[in-house]
Parts: sequence; C-alpha cells; structure tokens
Amino acid sequence: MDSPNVAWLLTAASLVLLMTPGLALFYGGMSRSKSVLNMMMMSFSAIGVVGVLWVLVGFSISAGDTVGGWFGNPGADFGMASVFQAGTEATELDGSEFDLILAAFGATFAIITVALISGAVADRMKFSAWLIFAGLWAVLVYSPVSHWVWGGGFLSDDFLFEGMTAPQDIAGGTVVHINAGVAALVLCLLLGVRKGFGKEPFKPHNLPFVMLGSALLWFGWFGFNSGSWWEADVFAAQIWLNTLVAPAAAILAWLLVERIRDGKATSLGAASGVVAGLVAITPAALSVSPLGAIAIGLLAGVASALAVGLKYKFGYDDSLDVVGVHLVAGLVGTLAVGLFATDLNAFGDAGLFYGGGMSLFVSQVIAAVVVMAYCAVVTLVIGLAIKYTIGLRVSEDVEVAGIDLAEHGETAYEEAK
Amino acid sequence: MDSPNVAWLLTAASLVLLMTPGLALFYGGMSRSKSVLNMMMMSFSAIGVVGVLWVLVGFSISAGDTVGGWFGNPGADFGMASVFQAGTEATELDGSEFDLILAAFGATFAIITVALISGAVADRMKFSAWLIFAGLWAVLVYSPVSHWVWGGGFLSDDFLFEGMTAPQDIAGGTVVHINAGVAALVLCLLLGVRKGFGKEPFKPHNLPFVMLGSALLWFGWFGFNSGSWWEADVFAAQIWLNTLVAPAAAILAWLLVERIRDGKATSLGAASGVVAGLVAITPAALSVSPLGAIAIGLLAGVASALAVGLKYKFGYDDSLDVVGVHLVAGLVGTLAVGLFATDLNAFGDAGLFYGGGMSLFVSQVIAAVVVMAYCAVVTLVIGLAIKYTIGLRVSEDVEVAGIDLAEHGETAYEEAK
Amino acid sequence: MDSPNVAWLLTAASLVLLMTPGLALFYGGMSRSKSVLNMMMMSFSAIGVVGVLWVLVGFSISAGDTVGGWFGNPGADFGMASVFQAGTEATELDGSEFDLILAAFGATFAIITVALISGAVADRMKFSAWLIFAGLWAVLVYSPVSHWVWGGGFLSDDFLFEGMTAPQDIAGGTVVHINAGVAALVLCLLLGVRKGFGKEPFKPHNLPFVMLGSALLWFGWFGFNSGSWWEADVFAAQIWLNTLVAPAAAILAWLLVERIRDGKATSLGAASGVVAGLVAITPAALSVSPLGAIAIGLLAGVASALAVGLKYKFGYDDSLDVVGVHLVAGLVGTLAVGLFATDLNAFGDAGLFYGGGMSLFVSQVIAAVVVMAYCAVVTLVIGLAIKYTIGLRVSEDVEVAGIDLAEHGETAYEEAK
Amino acid sequence: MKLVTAIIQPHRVDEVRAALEAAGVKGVTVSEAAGYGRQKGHTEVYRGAEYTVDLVPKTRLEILVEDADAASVSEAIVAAAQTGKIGDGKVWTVPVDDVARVRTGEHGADAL
Amino acid sequence: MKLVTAIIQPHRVDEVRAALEAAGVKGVTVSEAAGYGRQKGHTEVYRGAEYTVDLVPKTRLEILVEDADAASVSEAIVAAAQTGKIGDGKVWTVPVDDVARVRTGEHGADAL
Amino acid sequence: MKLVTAIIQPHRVDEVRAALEAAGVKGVTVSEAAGYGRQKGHTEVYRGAEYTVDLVPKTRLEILVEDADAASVSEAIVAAAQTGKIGDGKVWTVPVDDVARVRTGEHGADAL
Ligand SMILES: Nc1ncnc2c1ncn2[C@@H]1O[C@H](COP(=O)(O)OP(=O)(O)O)[C@@H](O)[C@H]1O
Ligand SMILES: Nc1ncnc2c1ncn2[C@@H]1O[C@H](COP(=O)(O)OP(=O)(O)O)[C@@H](O)[C@H]1O
Ligand SMILES: Nc1ncnc2c1ncn2[C@@H]1O[C@H](COP(=O)(O)OP(=O)(O)O)[C@@H](O)[C@H]1O
Repeated sequence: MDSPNVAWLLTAASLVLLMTPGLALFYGGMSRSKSVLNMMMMSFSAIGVVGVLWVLVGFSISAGDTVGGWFGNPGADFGMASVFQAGTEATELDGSEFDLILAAFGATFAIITVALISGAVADRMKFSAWLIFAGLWAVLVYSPVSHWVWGGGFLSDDFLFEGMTAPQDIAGGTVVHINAGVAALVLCLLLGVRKGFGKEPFKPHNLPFVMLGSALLWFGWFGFNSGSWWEADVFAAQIWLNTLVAPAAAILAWLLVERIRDGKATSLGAASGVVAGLVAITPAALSVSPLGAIAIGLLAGVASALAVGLKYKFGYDDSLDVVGVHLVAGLVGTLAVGLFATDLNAFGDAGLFYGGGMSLFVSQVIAAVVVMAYCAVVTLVIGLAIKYTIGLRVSEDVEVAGIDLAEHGETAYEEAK
Repeated sequence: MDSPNVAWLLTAASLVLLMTPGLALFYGGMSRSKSVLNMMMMSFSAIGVVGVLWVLVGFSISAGDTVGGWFGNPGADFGMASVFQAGTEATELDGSEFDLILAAFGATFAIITVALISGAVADRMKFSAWLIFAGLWAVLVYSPVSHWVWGGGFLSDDFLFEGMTAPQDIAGGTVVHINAGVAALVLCLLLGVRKGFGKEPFKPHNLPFVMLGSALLWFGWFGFNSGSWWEADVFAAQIWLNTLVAPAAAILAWLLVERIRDGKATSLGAASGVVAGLVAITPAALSVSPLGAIAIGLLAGVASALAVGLKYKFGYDDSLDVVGVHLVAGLVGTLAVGLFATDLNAFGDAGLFYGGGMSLFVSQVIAAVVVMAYCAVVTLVIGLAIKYTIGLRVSEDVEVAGIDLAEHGETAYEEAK
Repeated sequence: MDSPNVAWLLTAASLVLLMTPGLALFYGGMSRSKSVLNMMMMSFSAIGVVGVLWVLVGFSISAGDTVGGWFGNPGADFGMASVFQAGTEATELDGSEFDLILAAFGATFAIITVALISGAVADRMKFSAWLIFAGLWAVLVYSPVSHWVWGGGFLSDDFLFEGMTAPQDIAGGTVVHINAGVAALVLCLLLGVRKGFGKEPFKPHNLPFVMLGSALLWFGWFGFNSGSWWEADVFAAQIWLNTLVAPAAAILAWLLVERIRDGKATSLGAASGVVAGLVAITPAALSVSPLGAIAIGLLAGVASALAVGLKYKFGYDDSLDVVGVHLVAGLVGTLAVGLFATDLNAFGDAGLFYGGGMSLFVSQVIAAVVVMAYCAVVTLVIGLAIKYTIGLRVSEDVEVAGIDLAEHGETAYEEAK
Repeated sequence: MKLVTAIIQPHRVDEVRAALEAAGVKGVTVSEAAGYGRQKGHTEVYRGAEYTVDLVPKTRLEILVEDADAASVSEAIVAAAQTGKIGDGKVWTVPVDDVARVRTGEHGADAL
Repeated sequence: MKLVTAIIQPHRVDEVRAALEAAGVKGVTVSEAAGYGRQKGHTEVYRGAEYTVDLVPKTRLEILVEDADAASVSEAIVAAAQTGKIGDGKVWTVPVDDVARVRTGEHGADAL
Repeated sequence: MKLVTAIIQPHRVDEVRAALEAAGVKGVTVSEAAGYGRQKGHTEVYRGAEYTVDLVPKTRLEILVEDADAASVSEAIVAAAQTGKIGDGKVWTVPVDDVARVRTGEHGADAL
C-alpha cells in the first residue's frame, strides 16, 4: 500500500476507534444517572474483549482463506502472526503493508459493531453476561458476516451473487448496522422490558453528553466511511462529502418530524438525526451523488424519527433506540443504494433512478435479508445459552437502586463536599 | 490533487467539522443550565442548514464563475453536480479531484462561521428565527465574501487590489472571524439585552465543558489553518507550528491581564485565550515566523481580555463575547499581518517590521473594512426582515423559565431518581 | 521529508496536542468538584508555558548541537529561527522540511509530559508555584533528557551505549512516562498529603469525564506512538496495531484484578487500564508483535492495578496515581522490551524471549535508571527552591473550601437559577 | 393548622402522591434529603481501599393541613410509603401558627 | 421565637431578600424544593410520547424571628414574592422552643 | 417530642454525627442548604466585572428526639459543630405533636 494511503488509513483507523467512546458518551448521556457508567462500560469493555479477540482469531475468520465462503479459517492467521511477519519483513513498500494497516483498521469495525448493540439493553443486563455475549457475538456473528461481505465470502460474487449484480456496501450498512440492529432487537426481547417501561419516560440524564457523543461519532465516521475505500483519492472525497451532507439533511428531517408531530424540535432529535443520517449513508456513500446523499439523509431522518416510537407500540424495550436508528436507517440506506446509485459510481452498477433497473435493488434486498436472518438466529442461540446458564438480567432491586452501584460499585457523580 | 494532499485534506476537513460541535460545547458550557441546549442547537442546526445549502448553492456562489467579482453564479454548479461528475469521471489523479475535496472542505468553513454568530444571541432568540437567519446569512453574506477573498472575486488582485499589494489571509481572518464578529454585534443589537444584563453575572454553568470545547476548537483549528494551504508540505508545517504557539502565548497573556486586573487567573480566561490566539493567527499563520506568532498571540490575548468588558460599558449584550473575541482578535490578526509578515513568507510581501513598508498593512486594513461594511449592512437587513415578520425574540416569560424548555421541550440535565 | 509523511505528521501532532486537554479531563473528572478547574488549569497552563518555552529554547536544548552529550546548545536555534528559515526557504522537498514539522511535533511531547505530573499534586499546589515549576522542569529536565534519548545525546550509542546494545524506546517510555512519574513522586513528597488523606476516599466527581478523558488520550496516543516513527509505512501500522491491543488487554487485566480483589470491576479501573496499557506500549510498540503487545498490556494492567494502592501503604499522596500508572507501567513497558522485542524488529536487536539474550534487557534497565536518577535529583532541587521561596502549597483553609475558588475565583458548576 | 413532614424512600413518591390526592390534599412541597438510621448504607471500593457510604438518599414531603386532617394524612402517607423494609422513613406533625398564600395574601385554612 | 418558612418562586429570591433586609432580618437559610399544587407543570415529549412533569421548582426560605416580628416578616415576604400568578407559594409560621448560635453557644433572641 | 434542626458548616458534619452517636441518637436526616447572615460570602470576577456571591453553603440536620433529650442533643451539636468562626450556624428546637415510623406504623417514642 502506498504511503499516502497508509497516512490516511492510520488517521482513519484512529478516527474509528474514537467512535466507540463517542458512542459510550452518546448512550451514556441518554441513560439515567444511576446507570450511565454501566452503559459506558459496555462500550469500553467491548474495546477490551473484541480488540483482543480480533488479534487472536477475529481477523483470521474475517479475512483468512475462506472455508466454503462461510468463514475464514481461524487458524490461518492466529494472533495475526503472518500478517505481522509479512508486513515487517518487507523492505520496500508492497502489498504486505496493505494488510497490516487494514487488519488494524478492521479491528475498530468489529469493536464498534458490538458496542452498538449495548444501547438496547440499558439498565438491566449483567455485566458478566455482556462480556460473554460481546466475545461470542464478535466471533460467531460479526467475523463471519464481515467475511461474507468484505472477505470474498458468501455474499460476494464468487458465491451467492455469482452472475448477479453485486450488492454495494462500501462501509457496512449490512455488516455493521443491520447486523447490530437485529442483534439489539433479539437481545432486548430476551431481556424483557425495564420496570416502568412505557410509564416513566427514562429521560436522558445529560443531553450535552448525547450531543457531544453524536459529534464524536460523526467525526469518527469520516474515517469509517472514507477509510473503507482504502485510498486517499477523489472517491474518498466523494464519500467524505456524502458523509457530511446526509446527516446534515437527516438532522433537518428529524427536527421537522418532531416539530410537526410534537410541536418542538429537540436536541435529542438533532443528535439522533445525525446518527440516523450517518447510518443510512454508510452503505451508500460511494454509490450516490451529493444530492442523492441529501435524499437518503432526509429519508433516514423521517424513517427513524417515526420508528423510535414503535417500541412503545410493540412493547420491546429497545432502550436507546438501536433498532429504531441502526436497523431502520441501515435498511433505508442499504435499499436506497438500489434506487440512488449513480452511473458514475465506482462500483459500476447504477440504481433504479439512474437507469440501472431493479437488479441492484434486488441484490441489496437479498444481502440485507441474509444478514438479518443469520444474525437473528445466531444471536438468539447465544442469548438463550447465556440466559439459561449465568442469566442475562440483574435483579429488580438492582435495577431500581441503579446498576452502576451494584455491578461496578460506583456512582457516576459525586456531590461537592 | 496529489494523493498525500488528499490524505491530509480528508483529515483537515474532518477536523474542521469537529469544530462546530466543539463550539457548541464551548458556548453551551458558558450558558446557563436552562439554555445550554438551545445554545448547542444553534450550532447543530447550522450544520444541518448550512451543510445542505452549501451543496445546493453555497459552493457555487463561493467558487463558481464570478459575476463581476461580486459572487459566483449560483446556477453554475447547483447541487455540486459538475464538481462531482468531473471528480468521479477522472480515471487518474488530476485537477478535478482537487475540486471535490476542496468543495467539501469549504462546507465546513461556511458552517462554523455561521455557528460562531450564535454566541451573541444566547438565551433569547427564537429557534425558528435562528434557522432562517442561518440560511440567509450563509447564502447572502458568507458565500459572496468567501468568493471575494478566496474565489478570485472583489478582494483579489483581479479587482479591488489590482496593482496593489494583495492582502494576506490564509485561513479566514476576514471571511470567518471579522465577518462573524460583525454579524454578532448587529444581531445582538437588534435583539436587545437579556433581562438582568449587567446586574446578574450569567455565569457559565459548566466550565469543564468550556475548557473541553476550547480544546476541540484548537484541535480542529489545525485542520482549519494548515488545511487552508491545500498541501502537506513545509508551509503547512509552518502554519501548524504557529497555530500551536500563538494560542499558547494568548493563554499566558489573558491570564496575566486577569491576574493584574482582577487578582485571579481564571479557567474561563484560559479557554478564551485559546480562542483569541487561534482567531488572531488564522489570517497570519502562513505570513509570520514562530516568534511573530508568539507576538500576535500575546497581543490578541491582551486585546480580547480587555475587550470582553466593553459590552457592559456600551450596553450591547454580546452574551458569550463573540465581538470581544472574534471581531477584536480577528482585527488584531488581520492587521498584525501588515506588521509581522516576514520576507520568507510564501505569499511574497513582507510587513512593516520586516522591511516591507506600509503597503501590506494598508491592504489589510482595506480588506477588513470592506468586509465589515458589507457584513454590517446585509446582516442588518436580514435581521430587520426577520424581526418585523416572525420576530427575533422569545417572550420574557420564556427567557426567565429557560429557553430550552420552551423552544425544545427539554431540560439538559435530569436528576437521579 | 516526503509529503505523505508530512500529511501523517500534521495529523499526528494535532492528535498529540489533543492529549493534554484529554488529560485535563481525565484528571479533572477524578478530582473533587471544588478543585476540578485548578486541575484542568495545570494542563492548560502547561500548554501555554511549555509551548512558548519550547519555541524559545526547549527545541534547541533537545535537538540542537550537543554539548558533550548533555544537552543541545540553547542558543543554537533560539526562537526556532534557523529551522523556520531553512524550512521556508527550501524550494523543493528536502531535509529541511523534516525539521519544521518534527520540531512542532516535539513541542506537543514536552507539553504533555509536564502536564502528566500535575495529577500528583491535586487540590493543594499554588497555581503560581505550578507555573514556575512547569517552566523550569520543561527546560531543565524534559529538554535535556529528550536530548539524551532522541537527540543523539548521553543515552545514545554515541555516548553511554557505545559498543553496547542500544536501548529501544520508540515513543518515550523513559523520556515521558518514567520521567513524569518520578517527578510526580518527588513533588507530592515535597507537598505532603492532603487533609483527610487515607481517611476520606476523595472520589472522582465525574466518572464520565474520566472515561472520555481516557478515550481522548487513547485517540491522541495513536499520533504519539505511530507519529514517533516519522513515516507512514508498515512500521507505523505495526505501532498503531500495538497501541490498540495493549490497552485493550490492559483494560481486561485491570478489571480482572478488581473483580478478584474487590468484587466489582469499575469504570475508573477501565479508564485507568487504558492509560496503563498505553504507557506500557509506548516504548515497546515498534519492538513487539501484536501478541507481545497483548502480553505487555496484561502485565501493565495487573501491575498498575496493584500499584495504585501503595500510596496508602507508604503514605505519599500521589493524588491521581501518576506514580502508580505512569512510573509503574512505564517501567513495565521499558523493561518488557528487553524480553518481548522480536527479531523482526525495526530497531534490530531482539529481546530475551526471542533469542536476543539479556543484553537488550540490561540496556533498558540502565536507560531507565539513569533517567530516574537525573529526574529525581533535578526535580528535588527545583521543588525545594520553590518551596523555600514563594512556597508550594496553599493554606489548609483554601484546601477545605476548594482551591478553585481561592486560586481562580471560580466554581466549576453553576446551579440552575 | 399542622405541618406534616415525611421522609420516605425516593421510589415511593408516586404512590404517596396518589394517596395524598385521594385524601384530598391539594398541594405538597418536595425536596431531596439523605438519612442515617438503622438502614445500612453501602460500601464502595476506591483504588483497592474500602469506604462506607452510610447516607441513604431520601425524599422529604411537606404538607400543610387543617388540624382535623393531620392524623389521616399522616396515616395515608405511612400506608402508601410502606414497603416493610428498614429505611422506609418517618412522618411527623408539627403545630403551625399561621399560613399565608403568597399569591393572594389569604390566611389560615383558605391559604391551603 | 418563631420559624417562618416560605416556599416561593425561585426568581423572586432577590426581591424577598431585599425586603427581609429592609425589615431588619439578619439571617436566612435557603434551600431548593419543588412543589405540586394548583399550578400546573409542563408536558415534555420524549421519543414521540408525551409525559407530564408536574413538580415545579421552588425555593424554600427559613427565617428565625422573635415572636413579635413573625407577622410582619411573613407579610413582608408575601408582599415581595407576590406576582399574582398561580404558584407564588406559601408562607407559614411555626413556634420554636429554643434557638442556639453554634459559634458562641448563645441562646434565645441573642442567638438570632 | 421535639424536632431539633441544625444549620452547620458542611465540613463539620462528620464531627456532629459522631457526637450524636455518642449522645445515643439513632437517626438523622441531612440535606443541603445555603445561608445568608453575618458571614460574608465571596466575590467573583466574571469578564472583568465583580459580583458578590453571598449565599454560603451549609448543611441542615434534622433530628427527632424525646422531649427530655432535646436540650442535650442541641448542646452536643453546638459543641461538635463549633469552630468559633462567623458562620458556624444555628440550632433550633420545635415541638412535635406526633411521629410515625413508616415501616411499622409505630407512633411516638417507639418510632424514633
Ligand atoms: N431520629 C431521627 N430524626 C430524624 N430523622 C430520622 C430519625 N431516625 C431516622 N430518621 C430518618 O428516617 C430514615 C429511615 O430511618 P431508619 O432508622 O433507617 O429506618 P426505619 O425508620 O425503617 O427504622 C433515615 O434515613 C432518616 O432520614
Ligand atoms: N398544602 C400544601 N402544603 C405544602 N406546600 C404546599 C401546599 N400547597 C401548596 N404548596 C406549595 O406551594 C406552591 C404553590 O402552590 P399552588 O397551589 O401551585 O399555587 P398558589 O399557592 O398560588 O395557589 C406549591 O408548588 C407547593 O410547593
Ligand atoms: N435568623 C435566621 N434564620 C434562619 N437561619 C439563620 C438566621 N441567621 C442565620 N442563619 C443561618 O445561620 C448561618 C450562620 O449565620 P451567620 O450570621 O453567618 O453566623 P453566626 O451564626 O456565626 O453569627 C447562616 O448562613 C444561615 O444559614
């Protein structure tokens, strides 16, 4: 890999790592003050657990020699030994370097995807259960699915899409957002609703944290999306611009929905709009024009603003709206590629509105459905296994008194003395 | 544009976008707890409104074919269609790429400039009035003025400065800071003072936020200033170094003024010193040596530390000191270029202290005055138009109870329950 | 220096500057609410004092022509005049550029090292005494020691290690962390313990700040470590990856120690684990493989988690655990290089576990001991000089009422009104 | 008139409010408090050292009532706040000489 | 001696303090409270669902006075805190057996 | 029964608590307050303009005691909270008609 690209990817990887603490703040601010630490700890511990596991086996499962398209051989590069050796032995710039920075870059994606799920289980999941879940899910769900989409596996044109239009997903609409959103839904269904759900509002205890968190996510997301192109060129610039304007449009859309429906445009809405716009543009940023990005941002803002209320209707306690934002906007973005992909698109195929017909749209739907199905089943199995062994949920007393004190022996804030 | 420069500009643009949420935190921390969300929402909504408008027409007004030096043709590149097409069709690295990343970079400047103004109108401006103001000002003031200075328009040597020493303004002393500072002054005069102004201190509700906000601004400002050179070379390094030491010196200067005048050096002073130093070095960073940067930082720190008290004397409620910091330090920096510009300067002309005579200084004054005059007039027109249609200001009841609740239906912090 | 490397170093330097405000937040959150501003001001003022001094003489002492290996001639490049001139006069990319961006990069290291010390003196050091200490220590301790290790001075193979295995310290295990840790120990011994030490817990007043601070440190540390290689290539990628996984492992180690010893894994532990892992990998990141980095992270996490309790045993009030984290993990990392350095290592020599024998380990020990001895003596002299002139410590009344109000005339948080 | 003051568990506030409304009480003043008593606090570990936090958060309710209602209001609070666990709190009654409504300047029972 | 307690609108504190000073009162203890009453709270919308927040922030003032001053102090507070809007608050007076000044151990009127 | 209320300096709470325990008091309710009085506040400078902050943070303790213990508890608090500096605070005693323990519904001295 060329030095300029390495320069950009070192930056991009740093940016993506920052997203997980940014998410911790975004989710933590939305929690109640008695459970903010636990919420943040789910993200921080994901960095610990998934970071180490990625080096040990995750990278190999994701990028190693494919085993029938299903997953990379976990033994192929245990401990990243060969990618490390190949890289450091090279005396000049060649392909081997490519691997080491990209292997590192990949770790940050695995981490944030796992952390995203935690928003659905606020206030009530045992910390030990979370740690186990995080590790198993990273290895059994994230790593193989990333292999399918980015590792030349099942969802590439060597396998399922052979002879079909290949789906377009530059930065992980399926692998990251739909995947995390489905896992969140399954896990919160297994956990059950919090005491007071639907009666008390469980309002965010610190909205400036939520806003700052959303800003750190956005900042990091430039690395996430533009870094996924692996080169610092005009296409990275295109992705960057789309990653700016889609969330900008989604803020406006979300605030407009609130203004019309509730009479007031909220700061929580603005912060949520940022994330919804970012999620939706994630698969689409290389496929669409800036105007297409605005359209996708508007769609995602409206869709997610309406979707976050569904949990009250259907009675699943998706506490911080992982389903409403990541699954819904992830689907909006993934499907919108099938409509808005331009014919100037680096991937090749155009979408319906740019004369490409329905075939790209169909491929996008198939990719989304496959990931949803696999994720739902495996997450359910992992969740049930934990539920019936060590248990998923803290006691009601702990929930009422606050999970921070019971699980971490701390309170987030200390009064002046 | 070369790949290394793209690598740097992708980073720089990301850094500049982070400045606006950084500003939201800086301003938000300085607000009272009952109006912090509204303050932050003015920045977040500026990203939404200005981000989308930049793609639609702002970029074209700023960088499109000039209409008599006054502004770029807004129809020339509506929706950034041609810059996008030119970029993505290029099969090899050529000039077209240059445009797409720089067009994106430009959006972040438009956004932060608008957001800067909001500090003057804390606690009392209708959110709907702000949204309209932000959009109109971005299109009618920011975009044309940026065309004059950076788009080869009125303030370039093709027009007003033909045959004269061209003014030097690497990153926007005039376009960004003087511009925003004047707009802030006009707008707060139109709005009138807050209930209690001059009697109550309206103290910052969260000084750690203010400090963190100033730090995020500084961090982003490296992208703002160094990115404005468009190349990752020794001049970018020079700019970077000056962007480090000018604020460092300004912190010391501000604290010293406070120590002498008030007996105590405050954290609010340190954070304000950071921003004053950054503002002052913005036009000067490519023109001066590190020692020149220290001198400018010291001057700006002293000038702004003294200037923030003027509002009490003259009775304008520049709530969070946009005039005292951005206008005053912006003028200090813009004029100081005429004195401290070295003869090693990439722009060419030296200032008074380096044997260049008065001509550069005169040009700096002219550029500043032209921008101030245009901005004052157009901002006044926009402000009056809003005042006499939907109104600029919330009711006194809302101001007393807190604008967050009335305009956004939220309170920033929720007590433990 | 090549443009891609400049692109990366502009980014890296920005990242490192962000570390100091990140540290301010990390330390500030751990303070009590009545002293958070003073704690943050020690970091912010370090940027001011050390930033300016670095330009004036620090850079020259660190990188100027050596005076017998002891320090660079402070007059050699006063005000960075020659590095600035050489850089900006160059018409093409050559060695001179190299200097300007690296000189700037170096400033950020000097700043953060000084700021690190402040964690040991929370709640009780006069602000004026701190300012003087910061300046003297930067010039008399940091600058010469950095000359020894990175400027071809005393600890290079031109002097002490002539004919021996050169010690390996890519990013400052000795210069930064052991150095700051020893200074912290000396200074907190001179200051004495706080009223209530050992009886009251002095709990962190805002743990989300601590976590966010640790995250900003981590983010910045990628620039710190990977930037120290000066090139954007596979070795920078190796450093990056190790800077990810060592702290990831250290989080797990610290939480495990807490879980076993105290029954609960805390968020303060996770944030501290991040820092311990980062400190330990700082000297080692270019020497070890990802598996080696995991091992070092685990060792550092365990060692520091145990070490932070020692202050209660030995009665030194290392308020925010600078000794327990920076000195201890700095030693762990520095010595671990002697064990885990691989034979694929860009420095050349392998450690004990990779067939290199004991010689590298011995050199690592010597380098650590020399730095510790010099730092202890000179810090003691500076500290005593201040103690017996203007005094180091505020009065007990001030300590009880809160140092923020007495020294800065401010309180961090303002209640709603 | 009487002033009934109750120190209760924070999570029983809604139940007590409902009971007071049922009892015809029209206004209540609420504030935060903390208490020591038979109820033990919790231990926290900080940097490996253990500390006991023995102040437990409580909520204080103050209700002005006519003399005749004091006993029944007090009973209503006890009934609604009771969980049977140590730390449920106290309710006490104090004689009041006079009450005024700020808005109107009315005194006595009219001011309630 | 008497203890006069006032629950008032937070934004009237400065006016009341001035009135108390004018009335010769030398000390006041202030704390935060919240109240239910005739005054309605506000509704907030969260994620599309509406919730009523019916606790309204208030400030509590406590003033120890000699028996003879109780009525006039109470009137002074009412006069200064009044805005005429619902929610202006209450002022009540309670008998006090004894007061001590901590600094000196003085009792009774000397302790005020 | 009596209610002893003390307004003291926040940093004397631990000493007072110890004294109360020594005096056999089993429970205390604590809350935050702030006071004006002889003690002057401090001045803060904001943006070059000076403002006086004259509310000083205090801690309020409330202790229900049997009639016979009121005087001694009050004295114990005065002794433990005293630093001799202006601003040490006040302790006052109010008659109480009745006390109930929420957990059990007990009344009177049994409820303490
Ligand atoms: N003597 C007292 N005076 C004032 N408040 C008391 C007294 N005793 C208890 N309290 C308050 O009542 C609360 C509950 O008391 P506690 O003794 O823990 O339980 P219980 O009332 O169930 O026996 C305490 O936290 C404290 O706030
Ligand atoms: N019976 C009561 N006991 C204690 N406090 C009361 C009572 N009634 C009202 N309050 C307090 O007085 C405040 C104002 O009362 P409210 O009924 O809203 O208005 P108004 O007094 O103007 O009729 C309430 O918020 C509450 O704090
Ligand atoms: N008349 C009063 N009524 C209620 N509280 C009072 C009164 N006078 C003083 N206080 C409280 O006691 C505190 C100490 O009073 P102050 O006059 O400052 O000192 P001292 O009691 O030592 O003379 C005040 O801050 C206030 O909270």
